[in-house]
Amino acid sequence: MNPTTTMPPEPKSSSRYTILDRETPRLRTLLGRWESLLAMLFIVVFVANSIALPHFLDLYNLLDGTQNFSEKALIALPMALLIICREIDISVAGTLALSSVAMGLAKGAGFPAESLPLVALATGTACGFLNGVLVTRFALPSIVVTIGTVSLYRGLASVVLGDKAFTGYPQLMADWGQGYFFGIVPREFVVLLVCAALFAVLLHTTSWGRRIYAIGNNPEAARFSGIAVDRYRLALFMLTGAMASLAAFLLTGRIGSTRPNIATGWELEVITMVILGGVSIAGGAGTIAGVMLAVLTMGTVTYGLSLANIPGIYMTIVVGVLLLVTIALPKLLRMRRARGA
Amino acid sequence: MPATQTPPVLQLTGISKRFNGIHALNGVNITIRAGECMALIGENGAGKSTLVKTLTGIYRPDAGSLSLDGKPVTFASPQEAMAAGITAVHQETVMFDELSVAENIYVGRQPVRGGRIDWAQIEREAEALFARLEVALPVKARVKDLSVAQRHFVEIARALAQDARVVIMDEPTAALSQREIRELYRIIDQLKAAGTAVIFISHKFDEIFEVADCYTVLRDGQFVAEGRLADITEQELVALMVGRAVHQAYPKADAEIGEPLLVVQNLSHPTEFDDVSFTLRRGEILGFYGLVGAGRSEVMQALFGLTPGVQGYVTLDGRPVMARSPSEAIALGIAYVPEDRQHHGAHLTMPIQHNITLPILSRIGFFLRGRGKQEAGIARHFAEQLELKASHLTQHVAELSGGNQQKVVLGKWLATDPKVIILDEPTKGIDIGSKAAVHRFISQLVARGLSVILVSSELPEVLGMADRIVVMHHGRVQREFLRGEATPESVVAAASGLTMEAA
Amino acid sequence: AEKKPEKTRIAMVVKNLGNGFFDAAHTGADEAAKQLGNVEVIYTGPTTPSAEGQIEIINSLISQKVDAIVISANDPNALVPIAKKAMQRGIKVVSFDSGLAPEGRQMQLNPSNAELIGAKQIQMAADEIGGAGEIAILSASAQATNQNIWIGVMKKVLEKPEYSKIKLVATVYGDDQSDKSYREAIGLLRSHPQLKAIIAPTTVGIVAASKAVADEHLVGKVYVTGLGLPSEMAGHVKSGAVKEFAIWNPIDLGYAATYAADQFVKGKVEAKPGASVSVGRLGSVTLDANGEAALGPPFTYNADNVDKFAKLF
Amino acid sequence: MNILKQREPLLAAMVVLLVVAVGLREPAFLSAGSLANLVTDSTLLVMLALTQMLVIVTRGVDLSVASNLALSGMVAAMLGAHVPGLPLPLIVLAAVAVGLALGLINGWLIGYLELPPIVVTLGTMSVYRGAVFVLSGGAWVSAHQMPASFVAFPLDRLLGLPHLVWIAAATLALMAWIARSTRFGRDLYAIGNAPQCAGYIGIPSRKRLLGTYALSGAVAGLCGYLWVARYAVAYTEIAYGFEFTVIAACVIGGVSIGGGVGTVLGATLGALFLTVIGNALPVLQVSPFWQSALTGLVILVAVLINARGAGRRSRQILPLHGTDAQPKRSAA
Ligand SMILES: Nc1ncnc2c1ncn2[C@@H]1O[C@H](COP(=O)(O)OP(=O)(O)OP(=O)(O)O)[C@@H](O)[C@H]1O
Ligand SMILES: Nc1ncnc2c1ncn2[C@@H]1O[C@H](COP(=O)(O)OP(=O)(O)OP(=O)(O)O)[C@@H](O)[C@H]1O
Ligand SMILES: [Mg+2]
Ligand SMILES: [Mg+2]
Repeated sequence: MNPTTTMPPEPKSSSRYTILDRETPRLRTLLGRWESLLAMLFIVVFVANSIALPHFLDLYNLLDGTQNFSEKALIALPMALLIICREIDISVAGTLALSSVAMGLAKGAGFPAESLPLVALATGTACGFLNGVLVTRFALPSIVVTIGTVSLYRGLASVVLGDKAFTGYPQLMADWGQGYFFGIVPREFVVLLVCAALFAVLLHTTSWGRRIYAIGNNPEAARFSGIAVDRYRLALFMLTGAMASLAAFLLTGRIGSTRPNIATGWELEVITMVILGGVSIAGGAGTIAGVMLAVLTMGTVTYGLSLANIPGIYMTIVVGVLLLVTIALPKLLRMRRARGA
Repeated sequence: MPATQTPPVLQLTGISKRFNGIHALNGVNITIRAGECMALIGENGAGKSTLVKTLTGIYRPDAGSLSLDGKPVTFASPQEAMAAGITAVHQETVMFDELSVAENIYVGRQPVRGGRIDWAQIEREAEALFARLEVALPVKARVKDLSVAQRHFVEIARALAQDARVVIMDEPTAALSQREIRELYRIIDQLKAAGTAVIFISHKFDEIFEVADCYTVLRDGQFVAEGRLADITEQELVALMVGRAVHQAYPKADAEIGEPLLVVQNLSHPTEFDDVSFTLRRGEILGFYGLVGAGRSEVMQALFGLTPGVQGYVTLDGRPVMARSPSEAIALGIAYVPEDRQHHGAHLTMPIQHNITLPILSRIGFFLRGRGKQEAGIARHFAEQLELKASHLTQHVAELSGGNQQKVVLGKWLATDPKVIILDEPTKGIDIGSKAAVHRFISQLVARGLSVILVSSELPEVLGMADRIVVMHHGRVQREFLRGEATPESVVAAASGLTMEAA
Repeated sequence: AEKKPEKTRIAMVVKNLGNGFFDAAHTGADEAAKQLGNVEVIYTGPTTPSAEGQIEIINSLISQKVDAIVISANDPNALVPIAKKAMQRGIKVVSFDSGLAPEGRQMQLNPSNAELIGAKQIQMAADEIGGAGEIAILSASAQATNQNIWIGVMKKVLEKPEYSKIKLVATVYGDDQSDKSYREAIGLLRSHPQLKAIIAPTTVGIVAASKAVADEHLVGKVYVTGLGLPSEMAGHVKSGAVKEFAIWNPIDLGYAATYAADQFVKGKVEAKPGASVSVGRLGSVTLDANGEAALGPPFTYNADNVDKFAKLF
Repeated sequence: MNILKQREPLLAAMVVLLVVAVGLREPAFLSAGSLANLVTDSTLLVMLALTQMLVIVTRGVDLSVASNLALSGMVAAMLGAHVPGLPLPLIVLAAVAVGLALGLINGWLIGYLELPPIVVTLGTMSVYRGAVFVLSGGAWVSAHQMPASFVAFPLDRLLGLPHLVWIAAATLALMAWIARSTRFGRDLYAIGNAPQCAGYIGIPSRKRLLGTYALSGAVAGLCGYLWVARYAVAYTEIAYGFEFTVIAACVIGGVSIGGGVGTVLGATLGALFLTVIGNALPVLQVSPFWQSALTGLVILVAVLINARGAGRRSRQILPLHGTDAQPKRSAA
């Protein structure tokens, strides 16, 4: 609590070199930041959509549109932390399915409505725990582990459900999945914003967040610096599982039914959001603001396309191209500049 | 000994290289002659490694020209430099862990016969090469199973395998023991005799005077002086390099040595070390000497809680302790500055200031927002103490020169305010000026009542700084010397595993 | 501040795009639109058959304030909340082919009724194998609603005395992936050497099973039947692996569903049991207690007629 | 003892054991026809796993293979269907060319722009898949539209073995040669081991990466034709999600995701292992609802067995107790 004690109390020996506290801020570096680029992209897309699409600029529609990505974005938040930490979780959609099944089972067993989110949370966290244990205890790459566990989790969901479905969830869940605050703002979106704020605080202002960056930057050096690297990894996997189960709670509430193929293919969309958000797949870099901007941009693009009734598959093309262009363009420009200089 | 008249092989004119506005090299002119060994001298960050990378085609200079045998050349890629006969042993290890020793030497240019790589030939030639170097290495072994010193020889072998005109060695001795350094000198002599030009980069002046014929001094990316080593003294050279005089004597202040602080008894590990016992007193510098690979680092890492499966009895301040994780060790007041700064020490793409405060984050507080000033203050304090050369505290460590990176790592551990600080090769790759600063700093530490374990493979450093010296050999404590009784010969003998009578 | 477009806009939301069956239904929808005049058809659907994808699409359709949604649902329950929301905003919802739960739509138009479809498939299989022997079912995914209903019916039909010599030995799922369906079909042939017929009530499945039978040189020993599109099945009928298969006319189905939706938009009918809904050139259908109506029995295709229809759908 | 420490023999033993175990429960599985079918069934996965292995060895990953396969397959099918009389070799060549072109795009982005492979191929995976839809308009190409020779080729026999098997064997031989006996192949291992160091010693990393992804693409293109011909149908969704099966095969085969480690034999065995599982579960009449869970479990178990002892290596400084009294460690 008293950090001054860490400074040895002896006369300052002035160095031969002057070191500034921070880089002299330059507009160009600020504009060159990924978040600035994304923000500009978001604005461009938004304005273009407003001009081109008659139904786009309508508060009701826009807010309703957020439901299309809120649950995915909720998973993107912990996924960003994981990727910053040099790990990845392919099994999130499987975890989501299994959490949803667990809620269905609990509901069938007569659990009260209020306990269902806890059931989901427990299941998701357990799934994350298994991922984390396999990764940390056996020193396995997380992509390998989670390619295996995604089959396992979804498979277990299918074992429980077979060709049936769980339906008839309590009103409480529908309230959260489909409900609104003030009759207009979808609750899911509010949940997302609150979680994003929490994650941003966690990652950017706390020592935990700093350590996550440190681990992603150099896991060995982090271990040598007294960071319990494996504990952080395990915790992040569990957090990811927990957030996937929160998404399961909302999604199940929104659609009111559980089938084993619920949320199929979400893992790739979630990872795309995170990467588009400027989180480096090599670890150690990325911000929550970037991820949220990417989420909003992707959401706006897809919503715009669907308002124009362009088939979904074109969206995958657009999103793929967006991803490629946003990572390739800065590189190309830099190469161009280097050649020009 | 060849005279100045030998023809120039390689000539650099006005070479400049900038990184983000910083001149790493600024209009450097250098001439390199056949059959000569030229020492390239400069402080950390003077631009030596940058020069090496420019010569080997890894970087392209922003300005200036190269000429080989009088003809202008440009190297667009490392292959072109290699084809022109310029090879280098880089400061960073260039190794492919999963490939065999032989393949590591020939990788990228394996002989192909009948559409297939001729593995037999590669192994034969590698064996012949090692025979010529008089180094015994298993050519089929995978490199990841070699010791650090052995790896270095593989790198040297790679540089020699291609009959180069110019061989560059960027701090080749950093990981070698005395005996291995002798081997290296012999190899350099062989090269010179064969008419090869050698560029030798080192911060150790005894080595420079022993092996090199002439010198070139760089300071802040600029050419400062050149000449023959025969015509200059060490003091003058240092003054050229640093731009001022440096007191090189080991500033070992006679600190008051108190009661035992850290007592280690029968520390053992199934494969790494056995029955290691020693005592560290308050205010004492305990030197740990041994050949590279003697297991000193392993013992220290065990004390720091990094190694599972360690047995033994350790007390700190009379209380039994056995750190099971680094954070426990830090809390107990033990700090360990690792020797491998790239992998274990620094977070290269994090700001200097965040590197330094990383182990003490919990002391700064859970919420870091608004504590930037405090963090910067701590970072600045140690940066200034260690004479760090950087432009600002939020600069990424990757942008610093090797030696300055080491200073950041050092600062990070001093910031934990330890009772016992274990320095594993703290001056490896640090220039002479800064080395003196580090030594002065160590003295100040013990003067304040800290205890220091100084693991070093540099004999003068251990002899100059340590109150007592523990010598290890093959994972066991071979012998312990008091400050007065240690002589270079007796210490080296013990490190080589010779018994006391023989020493 | 929206000006309501004069045209009636009917959105056809299908299980997934790039599905020949629904493309044909689209043709029918366009036909209906043309006949009705003043109707615009928006043909849309997700890329992969998922309920979540359809929800997104309906969301945007609600935003666009279309007049009616005609949907083949990937999940009878999951789409109910969003469909309800659509109905609250005055959009008429008609489901066809694969239905929505009653509270989520005005009407469900079955291509035929499930009883007929199930019975038809068993009957085709029975005819091919001479009324006795082992049969197996290769379905789409275990979650496919209508497939599951038909399989249920088939199991019930098999209890009838005339089918007492036919034994259903396995039900497997190919997830509508050609390689998995193929592998499952091979698995059936392996583990049931006495197998006489495979019924695949899904187009990917019937195609894969036919190929597997041909590749295993079991043409003439094992017959494949089920539901498929003539254009996709023509080759396999020719190879002999399939003698006959069934499907209703998807063009008619799309036509009728669109026509019915327009009736709702125009307020000509109300969604209540017993109501009669006009479906243009196909006459009219009557809603049952569940708000469902059926067109007619599935049509059977064989070597004689498959080529003619292959050109259509 | 030593044999058990090596991955390949262990994996081979696991494959054989699995086949025998399934055979005990269901003897039909061991019939010659069934085993032959098993081999035939594994071919596409083996081919894709082999090229994926090379990609992973460079520390990369090619998530776009399945989409690439679908697009090349669709091109082949549409050529077959709409250009009557086009000779089969030309169609195959076209499929390979398309695959190659798509692979080159990946390779250029990854090699020359130095973008992270997982991100690039994640992007191209969506784009290529979408392109199939755009190209075909979402329509199927069905058996009767394809020429008979087009459909028959993969399973037609040459010297008693289907063409598919011959092609896979040729690919296997080619990859073994590349991985072991060419500079190209060895450079990939060097790049995977230490990307930056590879540059320092003059390995043309960009060209190598371009070549690797191009190879991966070309083989995916070839497999595209083989796939649509084998199953006699082409549509947008073919081989959807197959990239993960391919990666799983590599991982089971001991190819290290961290780069620099992987053998042709290992990848082949990994692919065989997954094929055996895929074929055994239906034959064993395991409930279809259990299949995915079991597959996941099996992958995890195989990976765990693979990983034994590969975790934290410790060095041996102390003299070994036993025969050798004097260690030979410090050889220098
Ligand atoms: N990749 C880089 N990006 C930015 N700056 C760099 C880079 N490489 C080197 N520098 C800067 O260039 C200068 C020269 O560095 P260089 O590595 O050549 O020093 P050096 O003389 O080899 O030092 P040392 O003795 O510590 O190895 C330093 O100021 C360093 O910070
Ligand atoms: N073969 C190897 N495999 C893995 N790590 C190694 C190997 N050789 C050396 N290292 C690591 O490299 C560093 C330097 O090793 P070094 O050869 O100096 O051995 P050491 O046991 O640390 O000896 P000492 O500190 O006594 O010189 C240590 O951190 C060690 O863990
Ligand atoms: Mg250097
Ligand atoms: Mg050491």
